[in-house]
Amino acid sequence: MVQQLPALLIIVPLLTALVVAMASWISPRLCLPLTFSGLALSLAASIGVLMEVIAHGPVTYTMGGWNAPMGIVYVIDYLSSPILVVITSVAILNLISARKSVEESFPGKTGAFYSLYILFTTGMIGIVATGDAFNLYVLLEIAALTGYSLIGLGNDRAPLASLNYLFIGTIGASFYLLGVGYLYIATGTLNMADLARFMPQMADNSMVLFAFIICMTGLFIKMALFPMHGWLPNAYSFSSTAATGVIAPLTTKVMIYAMIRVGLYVFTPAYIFNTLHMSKAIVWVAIAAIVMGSLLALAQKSLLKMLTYIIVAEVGYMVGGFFLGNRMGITGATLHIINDAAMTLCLFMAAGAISYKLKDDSFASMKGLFRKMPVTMIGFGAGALAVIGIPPTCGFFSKWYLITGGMEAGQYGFVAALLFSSLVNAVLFFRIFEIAHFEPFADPHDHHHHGHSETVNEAPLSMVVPLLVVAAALIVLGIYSGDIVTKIIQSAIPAGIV
Amino acid sequence: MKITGLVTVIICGALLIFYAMDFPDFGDGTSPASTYLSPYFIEHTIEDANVPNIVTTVLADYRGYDTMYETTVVFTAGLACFFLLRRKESQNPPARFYRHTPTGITLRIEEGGKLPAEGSKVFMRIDSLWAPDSLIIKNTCRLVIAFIQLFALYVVAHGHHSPGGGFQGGVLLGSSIILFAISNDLRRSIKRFNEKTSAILGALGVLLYAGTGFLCLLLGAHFLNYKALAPIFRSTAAMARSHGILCVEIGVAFAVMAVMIWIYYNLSSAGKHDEGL
Amino acid sequence: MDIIYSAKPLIAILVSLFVIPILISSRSDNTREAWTFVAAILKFIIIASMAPLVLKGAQIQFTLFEVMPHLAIKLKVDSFGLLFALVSSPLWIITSVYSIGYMRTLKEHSQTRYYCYFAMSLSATIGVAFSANLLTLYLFYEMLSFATYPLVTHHQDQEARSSGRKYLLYILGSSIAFVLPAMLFIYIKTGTFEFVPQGFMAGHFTHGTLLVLLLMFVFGFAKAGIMPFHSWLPAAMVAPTPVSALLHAVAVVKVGVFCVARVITGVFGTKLLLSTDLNTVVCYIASFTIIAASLIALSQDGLKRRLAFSTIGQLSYIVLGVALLSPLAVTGGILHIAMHAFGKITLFFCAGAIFAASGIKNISDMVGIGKRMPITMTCFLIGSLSVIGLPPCGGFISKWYLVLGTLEAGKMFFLFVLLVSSLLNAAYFLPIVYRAFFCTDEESMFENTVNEVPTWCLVPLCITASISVILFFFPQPFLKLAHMTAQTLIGG
Amino acid sequence: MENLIHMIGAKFNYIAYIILMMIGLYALIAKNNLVKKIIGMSIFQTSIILFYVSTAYKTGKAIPIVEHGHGAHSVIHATDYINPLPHVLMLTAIVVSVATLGVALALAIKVYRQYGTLEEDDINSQIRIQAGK
Repeated sequence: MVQQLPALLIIVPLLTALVVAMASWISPRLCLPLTFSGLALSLAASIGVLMEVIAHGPVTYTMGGWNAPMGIVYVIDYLSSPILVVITSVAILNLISARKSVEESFPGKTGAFYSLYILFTTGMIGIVATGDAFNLYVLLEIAALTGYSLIGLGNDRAPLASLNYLFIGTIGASFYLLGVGYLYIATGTLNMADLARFMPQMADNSMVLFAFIICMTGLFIKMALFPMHGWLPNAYSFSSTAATGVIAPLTTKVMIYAMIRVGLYVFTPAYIFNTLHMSKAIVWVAIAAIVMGSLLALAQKSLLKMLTYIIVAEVGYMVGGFFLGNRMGITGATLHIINDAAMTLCLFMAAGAISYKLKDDSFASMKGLFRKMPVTMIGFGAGALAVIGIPPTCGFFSKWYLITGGMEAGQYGFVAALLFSSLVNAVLFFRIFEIAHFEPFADPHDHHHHGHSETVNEAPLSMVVPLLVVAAALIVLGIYSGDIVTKIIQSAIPAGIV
Repeated sequence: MKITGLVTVIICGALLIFYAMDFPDFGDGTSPASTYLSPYFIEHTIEDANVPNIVTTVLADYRGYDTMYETTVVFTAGLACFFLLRRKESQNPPARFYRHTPTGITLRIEEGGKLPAEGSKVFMRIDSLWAPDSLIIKNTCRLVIAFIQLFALYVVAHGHHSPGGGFQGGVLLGSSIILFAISNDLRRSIKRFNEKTSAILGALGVLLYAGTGFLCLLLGAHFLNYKALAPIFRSTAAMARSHGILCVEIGVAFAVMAVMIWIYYNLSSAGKHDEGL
Repeated sequence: MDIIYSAKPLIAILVSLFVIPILISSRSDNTREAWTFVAAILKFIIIASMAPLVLKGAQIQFTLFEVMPHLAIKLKVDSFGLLFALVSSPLWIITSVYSIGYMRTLKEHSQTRYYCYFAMSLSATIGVAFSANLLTLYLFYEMLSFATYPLVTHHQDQEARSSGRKYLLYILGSSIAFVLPAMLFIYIKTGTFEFVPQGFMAGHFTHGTLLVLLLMFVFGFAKAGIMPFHSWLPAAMVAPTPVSALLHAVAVVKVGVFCVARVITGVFGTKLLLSTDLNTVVCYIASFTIIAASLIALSQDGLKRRLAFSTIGQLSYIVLGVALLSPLAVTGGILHIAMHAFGKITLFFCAGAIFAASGIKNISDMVGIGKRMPITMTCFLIGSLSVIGLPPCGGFISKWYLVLGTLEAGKMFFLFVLLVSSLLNAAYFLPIVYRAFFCTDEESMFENTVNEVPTWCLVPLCITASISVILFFFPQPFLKLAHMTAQTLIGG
Repeated sequence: MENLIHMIGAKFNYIAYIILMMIGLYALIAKNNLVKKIIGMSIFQTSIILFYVSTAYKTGKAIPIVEHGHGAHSVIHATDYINPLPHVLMLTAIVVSVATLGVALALAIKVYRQYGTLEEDDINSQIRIQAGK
């Protein structure tokens, strides 16, 4: 059974999605339990694989019994296994949290929603687990298509935002496909490990150089690296919170994972960091992303929009960290994938609960929210602290590695950008806290004595409990980040990188 | 925007062409792409799966896992169109058109007006873009559809030996129904092949594919390793692969057919499933 | 030196955190406050129980999590940390008593929230005191910043909002902008964070880098209130008085100087600083703050604001003492943490009592108040004497050591600074007392009826005042701890 | 010069795909009408398919179906057939592009339902008017 886990991890959700799609026409009541159990099984499988990887090293699974490079293999190693757990847990937590708002927003289509939701998760799992460059493209498109449709059914402006996302996403994915094609005609193979084997003798091959440029450009577009971020804010803020809750934490992060995977295990670190002289330039792009993301976030007047620009800045963190090209930087980028997924999930879940209750997400509507929804705001606060980077939340530790990496690489611009964005984040969130805490201004003479009778407006339990779980996870991830780094991430980074 | 576009396009194009000059020549049989992996596929297809059509073997066996997701993509698209567009209209749509068959008079019935009885022989519900002279079209299509479907089945079944397979056959099957819908009208087509059928059949097709793979997994082999099905088919490993490929091709055909029809229904009527092309 | 591994420091920190759920769920105000007491007393008992061991020269250590390779969240109780913990934890008990009186008299809102964050602040304070490395210190430092924010902005009005903004901007901004990068830089170069008696910086940095790093720490720990990063403290005075009393005279601000002292002694090390003479820079900065703060205090009319500026000045005494790096000066500086704490908290309690009883905040309105509230104002006098540094109050002892320390270090300039500032201290405190008691009936702004605050408020300030006096006669165990600290840190 | 002409002659497949791709890209960037953009997107994707399939071609070789597959005694030579792998990959890519097209059209219909137009500047001005309210 253990050796089948890598397949079950992704096949179970796929089968579930199909069964849910059928069940929605026969007995809609079954959809939610089915969805939940499918994702739960997948989560269990991902945890099992993680244990297996920690205990015995990377796991390889040949699809159809064909060995690489003939067939498609799944390679679950130190890099992918933690991300898999993150994906499945994010999906399941957001599912619980989003249940109420799904039933409200998509009457008669909940089955289709759940089915698309699982397919999206399946795509994400596949991108992470696959060891085949072309298979990655197919799964990328599954995740993208489901993403477009989930985003497209939001408020009035969602379809146009989603259509723009679709155009840009298609360009990005096609660029990636083209890059894979270039690699294919240069080497004749599609398997990642096999491609990496060819790299040393391809160091001055212009096809490979162009493949690198175009692959990375494609992934940069998909992950919304500034200045290619244009699609993200609208797409994420106009869609339903049930959908954003899973798309926002995962899409960009998984794309960054894909970048790291393709960078480290296809083009090899020796090629990108030593042969090419682009990493410095890309780090500067990342710096621009961090600074601009933070500044644009400052200019926003609604919660979701602000969060989306924070995502843009966070993408800069990870891209910059990776292209620092040293162990610390890559460790930071990888750890930040995990942490940022948790942080973003926490914030978007809180935002989901808030907009579920208020039907609005402008700052102005958040007055007095600490009194009305104290528990939600505690969760939101935890997420905010993590984004700012306050210990012992996880955000502090990944930022720590990133800054250390920046200092080691002598990229003080990157260090300054990280600190700057931390400060801006502090301003951003405390602005919200102030509004939620102070307004409407209490009359100084009216020292009312209500105790806790004001918690009546709290979001439903199904939203609050997962939110608190994620909030607690932020701290747990922070406390155990030492273990995560030494036991998992350090082994994920090729030995050549110091 | 036009100028930006032009500049981007020219720069991109120039770069791409510049780098393309290092690529292998067109039709070069000695490039790495042709000499590294593909010889294995070509030389082992008969031995491994007993299927002469190498594309079919690679598609459904060596890289069968990709193809499963390809089918899933199709299904996803159908589901996405449904999710985005489908809406249940109230019983009284804005306006409907009826044709009084004996006289040929067309009636436009406004919202809330009294509608003719459902099974009325005299009044025929027509689309707003209805054209009366459709006798030739209707009958030709009626004649052709059967042949299209027969050919589609041949394409599905004969994918092992000639160009063809599940996708091509599925598209042909789907197009036959779409042709029916175009030549008659959407409502009549939905009556024969309704939305629920297409939705379930689409999922079922993918399920057939994934289920075959899962069956292999249950039988102890790796996912999609059709060799494990040998005891069920009572055949050699190679023949089991061949049969396995047929199973998944049928699944693909179902899925593609159903989804094509489903997408057509949703797109052509903007999700109302009432009037359409 | 004995090292004992025990979870006691962790329990001491957590005890106030664990009580928070109980506080939230308690139905009546009485149970809530009873639980606060339980936590406060437990905390004190646990901390006090560690004192005998530490006084014998042992160290108590506890490692929690290894959050990064070779870098753990680690607790350590040494004489310095214990001294600080021994100052703050009993004061929490006393402040809790005072809070009950103050908050109930003024019928403040959201009292549960108030007690919860108060408990959390104390956890963080003790955490800072028991931190064994820079990372743990930073963790609790930031936790304290956030835990005190809701307390500062307790009134939730426009004034609280702008003060809260200033508070966070200074405290959080400086720690993210200065302390964090400095820490990281040190970590990259040295690979360790552990506080050790002679520091771990030697041999890794150039002179200029050392200076920059030192200044980043001194200013980055803005809770120490070193100018120009001081103005959050007067702003924070909008908080309810118990908060100002415990947090902004003892816990928060002392955490700031504690951090500075820790970094100077445990990270940089005395030998390194003496050999490079960088400590003098810090001494000058501290001296400037001492004089400037005292001068500003003279011009303040709001009693709490005057106290705040006095605190800023007094904090720099401690920094000055530590930065002089002579054994006696360090002893004096560290002892001043304790002595000033008892003195200043008395003053704040008095200010709060005056406000609770009469609603008066400004000094100019307090003419003749001594006749109306004799006990309160007597305590105020004792507190003032302690802060000025006159016998028979504890403040005298610490200042005496400081003065001796300047002589020992041979830096007469700082002796002069200490003396001038003592005069200034007297100049801004004694007139208040004088005008409160000695005025003609026409000048008095009050009728001659005795109208003290409720007992809940009165008792605590009497206790702290008497402790201030007692400490003059029996300065142990604080003196012993300060001596030990100076010895281990400086080796003199 | 002769060299260049030779090169273009030998690599015209790449040039063809690049030109197609740029047409698609131009439409995606510069066109105002959403359906035209969708068409551009389709051309863009198709160009990549063309690229892949053209790399599979070997001059004068047979399509990848083994002749006399069953019962043949002769050995199969890989050099006799063109490369099957790109065809397989492109079958997937075609399906993906069709699926994307479907979803794009569905979204375009929704946009049309919302704003009554598919011209992007009209839609944007409508959004601006709404935001101004």
